[in-house]
Amino acid sequence: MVQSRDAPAGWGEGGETALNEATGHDVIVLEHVTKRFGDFFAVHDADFAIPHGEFFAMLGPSGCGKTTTLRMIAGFEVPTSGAIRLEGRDVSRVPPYRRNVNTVFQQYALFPHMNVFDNVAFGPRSRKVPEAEIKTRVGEMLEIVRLEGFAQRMPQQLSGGQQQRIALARALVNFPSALLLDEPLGALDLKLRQAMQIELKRIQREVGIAFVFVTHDQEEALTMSDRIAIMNEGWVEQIGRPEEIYHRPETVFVAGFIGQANLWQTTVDAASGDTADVTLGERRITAAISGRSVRRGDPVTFMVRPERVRVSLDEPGNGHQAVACRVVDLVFQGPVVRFALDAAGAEVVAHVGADEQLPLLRPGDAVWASWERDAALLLSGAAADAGDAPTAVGAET
Amino acid sequence: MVQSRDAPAGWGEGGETALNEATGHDVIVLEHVTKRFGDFFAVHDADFAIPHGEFFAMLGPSGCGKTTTLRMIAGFEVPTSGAIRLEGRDVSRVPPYRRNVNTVFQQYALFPHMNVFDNVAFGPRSRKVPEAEIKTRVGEMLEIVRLEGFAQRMPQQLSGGQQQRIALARALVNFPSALLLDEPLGALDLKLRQAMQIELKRIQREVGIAFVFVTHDQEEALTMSDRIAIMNEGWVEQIGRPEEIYHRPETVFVAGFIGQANLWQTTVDAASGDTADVTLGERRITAAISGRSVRRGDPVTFMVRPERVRVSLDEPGNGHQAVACRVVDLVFQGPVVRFALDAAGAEVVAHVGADEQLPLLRPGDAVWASWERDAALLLSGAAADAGDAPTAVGAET
Amino acid sequence: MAAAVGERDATGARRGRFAPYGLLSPGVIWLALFFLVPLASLFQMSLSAKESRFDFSPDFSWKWSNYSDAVSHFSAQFWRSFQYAGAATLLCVAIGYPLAYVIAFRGGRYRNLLLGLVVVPFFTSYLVRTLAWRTILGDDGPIVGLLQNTHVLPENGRLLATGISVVGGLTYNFLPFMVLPVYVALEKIDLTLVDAAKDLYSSGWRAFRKVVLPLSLPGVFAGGLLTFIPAAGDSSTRSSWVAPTTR
Amino acid sequence: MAAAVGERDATGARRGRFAPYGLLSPGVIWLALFFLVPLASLFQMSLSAKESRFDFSPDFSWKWSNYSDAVSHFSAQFWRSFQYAGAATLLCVAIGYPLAYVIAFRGGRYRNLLLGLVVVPFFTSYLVRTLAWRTILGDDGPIVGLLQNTHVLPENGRLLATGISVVGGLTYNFLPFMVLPVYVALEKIDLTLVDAAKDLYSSGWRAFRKVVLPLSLPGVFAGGLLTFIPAAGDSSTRSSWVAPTTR
Repeated sequence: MVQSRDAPAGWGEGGETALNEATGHDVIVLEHVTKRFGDFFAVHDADFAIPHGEFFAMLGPSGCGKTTTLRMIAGFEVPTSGAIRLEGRDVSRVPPYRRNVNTVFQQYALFPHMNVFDNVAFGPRSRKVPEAEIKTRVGEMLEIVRLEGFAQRMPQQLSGGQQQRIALARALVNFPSALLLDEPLGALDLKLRQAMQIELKRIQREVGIAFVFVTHDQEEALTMSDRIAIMNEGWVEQIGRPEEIYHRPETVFVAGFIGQANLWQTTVDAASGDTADVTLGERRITAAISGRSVRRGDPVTFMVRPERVRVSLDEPGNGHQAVACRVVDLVFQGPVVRFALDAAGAEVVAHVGADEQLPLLRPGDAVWASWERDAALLLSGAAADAGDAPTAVGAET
Repeated sequence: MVQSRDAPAGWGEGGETALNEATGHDVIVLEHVTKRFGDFFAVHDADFAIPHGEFFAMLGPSGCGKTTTLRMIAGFEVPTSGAIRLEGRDVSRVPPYRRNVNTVFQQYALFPHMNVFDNVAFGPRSRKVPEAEIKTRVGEMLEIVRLEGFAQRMPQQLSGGQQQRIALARALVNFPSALLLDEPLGALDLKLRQAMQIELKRIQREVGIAFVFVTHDQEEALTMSDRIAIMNEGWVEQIGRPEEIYHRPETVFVAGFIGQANLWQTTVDAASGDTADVTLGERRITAAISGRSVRRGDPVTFMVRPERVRVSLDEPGNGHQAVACRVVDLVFQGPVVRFALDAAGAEVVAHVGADEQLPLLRPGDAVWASWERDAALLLSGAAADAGDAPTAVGAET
Repeated sequence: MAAAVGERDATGARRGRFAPYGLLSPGVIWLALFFLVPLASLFQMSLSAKESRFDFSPDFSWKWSNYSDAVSHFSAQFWRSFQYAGAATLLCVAIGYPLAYVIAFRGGRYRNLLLGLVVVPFFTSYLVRTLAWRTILGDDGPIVGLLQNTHVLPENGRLLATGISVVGGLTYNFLPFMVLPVYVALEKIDLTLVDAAKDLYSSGWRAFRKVVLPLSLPGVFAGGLLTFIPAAGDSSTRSSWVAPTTR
Repeated sequence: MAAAVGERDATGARRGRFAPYGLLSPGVIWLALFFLVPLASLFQMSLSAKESRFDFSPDFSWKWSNYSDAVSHFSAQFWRSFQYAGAATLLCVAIGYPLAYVIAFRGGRYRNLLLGLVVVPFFTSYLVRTLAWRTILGDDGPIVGLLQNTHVLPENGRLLATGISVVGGLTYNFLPFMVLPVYVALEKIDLTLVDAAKDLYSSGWRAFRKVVLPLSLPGVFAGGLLTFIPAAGDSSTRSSWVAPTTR
């Protein structure tokens, strides 16, 4: 039945297809999906949808359940409860070889005893597509991944990046409804990874189907995706566009995992709608609330990104929130100088660019740390909730 | 003889010792050291000195010769030509067990069949130090690395960071003239790496001897070192403080390897002392020369760091150098938005911070890319010399 | 890390350049002393003219006719050896491949235990094992009695000292030599290849035929050699299994 | 990547939970059929009263006295077996440890070749090997003649069928069982540990004594077991090596 649907439609190479435009809605829907291994919950109640043509990232630390989620969509794992819908059809218990999604595996999993052509032709041959059509399709796919002359090579003769592209072609040749990628760039070195990020985006635009990829690299997720789902310990913490997630994290974990953040635990002095007042040092500061709403006395975490923090000798004027600090340490990091400041016991980290003119500062000097009002955010819950994300140290950008 | 020198001095735990201050000069000197393996030159003519008490990094990509250099200092390799001096004495052909330097190995190389105490005591026992003194010294060292209670543990019972500290203690207990560290943080995960960076700096300050460490991670080298030697294909390309190397790279390779850089190949129109004129787009631009001097007609590479490039709709005023560009792509990267611009065929990358107010730009819009005069630099040689560092893509910061 | 590896390799290459053949010496000496010398001696003996097999006087005479004599006198025995060994090898594949497959892919953490169980009988002495089998399969033993009573065997049929027993004995003795290389070949197969095949619309059986089987063939081939060659040599000397009538 | 591994492990654990004992079946069946059944049969036979060793009638009678008879009649043979096996094991350590050391640490890329050379003689048939050795070491062979001529052996001395030849034969036959586990133990030792010891002021010899030797002892122990146990079983049956006078 998979065959009967895609063979005529076959999304070809020209972006969005008639099928995708016709159906319009989401290609993959997870409905309260939970996966348990024994006593261990790998995925808790994942509930989201991925529309046609979206570049969707699942991001999180090791063991957060992102790979398990991908494997459930692919069909290698069966959800303990909940349902997975693929183009509207419940496929939760359908084996992988009857689902019209294809996977690009982390180590590519090219068949070492077959040449590139046979590797790419494996899927269509399984589905008994005529050899003549297979030949055309494989040729087209090798063109899309720009490896036209490589059909007769063996996988071992290819570089990592070329193997990666063959793995892409092998998946795309089947005209899947969505492509699943498991840490697609994890096995490549830095330079190649950056080149493949651009290449992947280009191919995704060209074929126009949804790409769902799993990564633990927040920079990769920010750079490539239309939307990101941040996962932690089996829970989906937040889903949104990269800008939303970076600028308006909803949980302390997300704030610490995406980029670096100054996170101070405090309690709410007064709450009013979207904002609340807290006390930092001796100052009462008002900031927007992100995520769950809070009430007076609730523990909250005050967040401000290090690159938004200004360091100055004089107290800045209005429109800025400021705390008095002492310089603890300054470390040259290239594009920025990292200031570690001490604000009455709380550590403040500021990243100061090379073109901000600053007097020569030494450890011990008294300075003001300030930020624009819209740079600050209040997150419900204490920083300790973030587990392994200690205060003011997030993942590197 | 090693023993007779350090036993009385024994730099103890109190920072600079009498010995270091008295001798004053360099602890390690490499004099035109070359190492060949068959036809392969691992190290070409390395010629530099490391003073007492310095935190010195050797940084470079895989196979650049940095580890071979370290192993020659440690005594595991013998230089093909040139000499290595340790506190003035030529040790080029002295076996490792007769040199007063100690190494912290990449995977720590703790003896798995000995407990922590016996591991740390291994060196002093080899040198027949009395057991009573060993006991005191080991205790002191475990205190310095803050693992006092762990003497009876086996290495397998320790976490990666704890093993790292024991390896440090095992090396430092011998009061070496210098400590050599081979990718000391490579085996740790990101969070632990950041914590150990701070810890290593603290220990180095406490014991006051020279630390020489090898890394391929430019961020680590920038953050931790007093001086950095950048190596490439066996050559030492530049030695200097982190700021010098970042802001005034002397070769195209260094510019591309440390941080990210816009690198444009061009030729010199006119040269005068420290500056030279080149033509970018239709504009003649004057910039400072770094590294070898150039003459009219020489190929040069114009460099400007992406975080120094401003993007604006109007041409900026004087004091700024500017080129007209078209927006190719913009990618959200968290602290900055990465603009890929096209300046008459040359790619310009700009990193624009979140607090620089910018109108909403789309691919195709006409903009100006500008930078302050002191942000630009001319490097002799073409960007192609940089080998694997393609234009405008350096290592990530 | 990659740097360290690369540079260590360079060191290794250097060591190899300085002492390339000298390093071979322990193995070469061992081989010469305990393999080539006996082999050469045997070869010399094979070309000598002798009155009896137990006469060790060196009466060397380039007597190549010994070989033609051996072939013409013992061709039936040679042929039968090959037949027995071939049958035993096929049986070893038929039993050993599924066994190795189950251990490699379904064994989980019991893998090494299961492999150990396959090998452990071979740590008992060859003589003890043979003696035990004679008891079980002997003309008066329980199996023959049962088979005769159920008329699977004729009234005076036997199991020991028949062609079947030779093949069975060879199969039994060489099965581990088939299981181990096949296991090694299977164990090396990346299981994500099977996932990939299934992802590409292949059922489990097709994934086996197209991916697992081709990738394990080198192991089957190695196992076949390890089984066939010594089995061919052994089957002719395995007198305790062979009946007087088939000898 | 770590995530993927962790999650696959979890899958493995689940599979293990659903089919824990069933998976053991191929190994258990194999073990039962080819090891336990013969062993049980042998045990039964050992408690039976029989007129002759070749009488297979099931005359079972819990005859425990068979054991005390065996010990009292054959205690000298038992004792000699243990002595021979012990001597052979010690010889195997003395020869096998340096051999394994050289292969593991100086073998470079020839390692597997050298290991192969150690094992390859054992792919020739046991009978052929023994026959070849009889030719070389026989009373009329070249070695005995040489040794007699140089008066290392007395005029009527022999090599074959003496206690020395038994120990030599056992050593020869079981050496690979010593070399392989010692090699595996040595090969697992991280060479940077030796670098670390040298860095910590140890000479090469001290580094060997303090680091390499202690870490390889489990291999020596395993090799000793693998050598001693079958050697003890074999030495009593190795009649072709043993002289009538020592039997």
